[in-house]
Amino acid sequence: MTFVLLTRAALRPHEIVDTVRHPSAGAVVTFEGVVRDHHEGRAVTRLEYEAYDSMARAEMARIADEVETSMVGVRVACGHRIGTLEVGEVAVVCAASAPHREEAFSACRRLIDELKHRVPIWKREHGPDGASWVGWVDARCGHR
Amino acid sequence: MTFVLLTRAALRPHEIVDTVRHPSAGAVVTFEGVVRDHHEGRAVTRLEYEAYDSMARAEMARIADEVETSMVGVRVACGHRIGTLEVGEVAVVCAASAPHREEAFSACRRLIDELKHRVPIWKREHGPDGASWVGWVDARCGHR
Amino acid sequence: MIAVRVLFFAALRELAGASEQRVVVPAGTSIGGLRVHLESEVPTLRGRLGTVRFACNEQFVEDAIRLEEDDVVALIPPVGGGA
Amino acid sequence: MIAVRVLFFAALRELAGASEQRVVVPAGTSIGGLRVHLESEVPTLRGRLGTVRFACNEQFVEDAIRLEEDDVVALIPPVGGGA
Repeated sequence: MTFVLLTRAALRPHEIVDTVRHPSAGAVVTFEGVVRDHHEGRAVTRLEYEAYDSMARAEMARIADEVETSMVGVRVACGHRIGTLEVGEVAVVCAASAPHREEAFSACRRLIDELKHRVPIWKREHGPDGASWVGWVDARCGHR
Repeated sequence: MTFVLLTRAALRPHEIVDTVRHPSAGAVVTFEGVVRDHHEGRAVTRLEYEAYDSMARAEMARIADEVETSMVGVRVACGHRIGTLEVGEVAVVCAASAPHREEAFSACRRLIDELKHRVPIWKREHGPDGASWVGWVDARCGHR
Repeated sequence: MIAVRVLFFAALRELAGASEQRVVVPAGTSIGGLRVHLESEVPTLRGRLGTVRFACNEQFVEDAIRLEEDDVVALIPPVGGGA
Repeated sequence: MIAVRVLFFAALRELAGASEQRVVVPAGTSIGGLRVHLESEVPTLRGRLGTVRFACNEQFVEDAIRLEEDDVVALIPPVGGGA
């Protein structure tokens, strides 16, 4: 059973990473997605995350199971924070362990790529010009 | 100036990772190399690391500078422990931050690949059958 | 006729002015049929569901899947997890 | 003649029975020349330097580089950093 976390509290990366450690794991790779001060050329002051909680947890667990099932000896875990996050705060943590680094890097990369594509979490970006949902083309703006 | 550490004390991964964080870094990737309980089919009970200290530090710094110079917006740091390590203990930590995950993964991967190839650190593997220097073909054993 | 719960999130929640709505459609209606129904019956969603994926009972589903009574259907606008 | 410090690590340190040795070679001797010298003059190193890289003053160097007085030359057997 993989460790999956969706929370409004600050993520503690090491708690997520520790769940993938075991005596045969020689490589542990961690990805942290952190709120940064810009996005596509615009300044960002904070991000507001909203989730379809129950499905987000289910989808994170399905992704984790898929990665573990397809890669022998790999263990993964992930956590995502929701609510309002300031620049520098950690929004997502993905961790993968494996006997060797090749698989650990590859598993961690798959985890975050799938998570960003499939997990029902949305973010509203706040900047000097107001707020907008990332990825959503507002009809008032036309296609950008 | 990149953060580089060679120490006999237990590595604290978060201290190394924290040195690469900054407001424009949306992605932080960390690699930890951990002593595992086996190597090429043999049981391992502990590893003993020896370094050419001054050159190891210099080479780690050169590698870090090369990665940062060749990848815009990337910051890296690394630490290596020497001395005797038990199974489960962290031997090396490489961290990389970048605006986006692609570069952070790639920088972290380059860092550990170059480190394993170039930094003058050696390990002696201890197992049920005795001890041997990893990578060194002992004349008494012939080529294996 | 069958009734399903439809959930709206993020930009769609704001457009629809609600986070959920009970929708009654003919038995045998597919997810694709519901998509057409919502675009025609909910004025604020008109022309807005092109990039929206549908989930049924917490799993992404294809347009061909048929709805059943009390299904929970979520409209999933482009997701933005991570940083 | 010039004198250089030669450092031995790991398996080579054990083979040589010392962690360092002062070696005197003709002026103009290259790293490659030192390699030949060590293999012929230090019986325990005979035939053992094939996989060994040389560093001079804490940087890896090619065999063609010429030594200077007081250079610190390290024999670097296959490295094994990481786990």
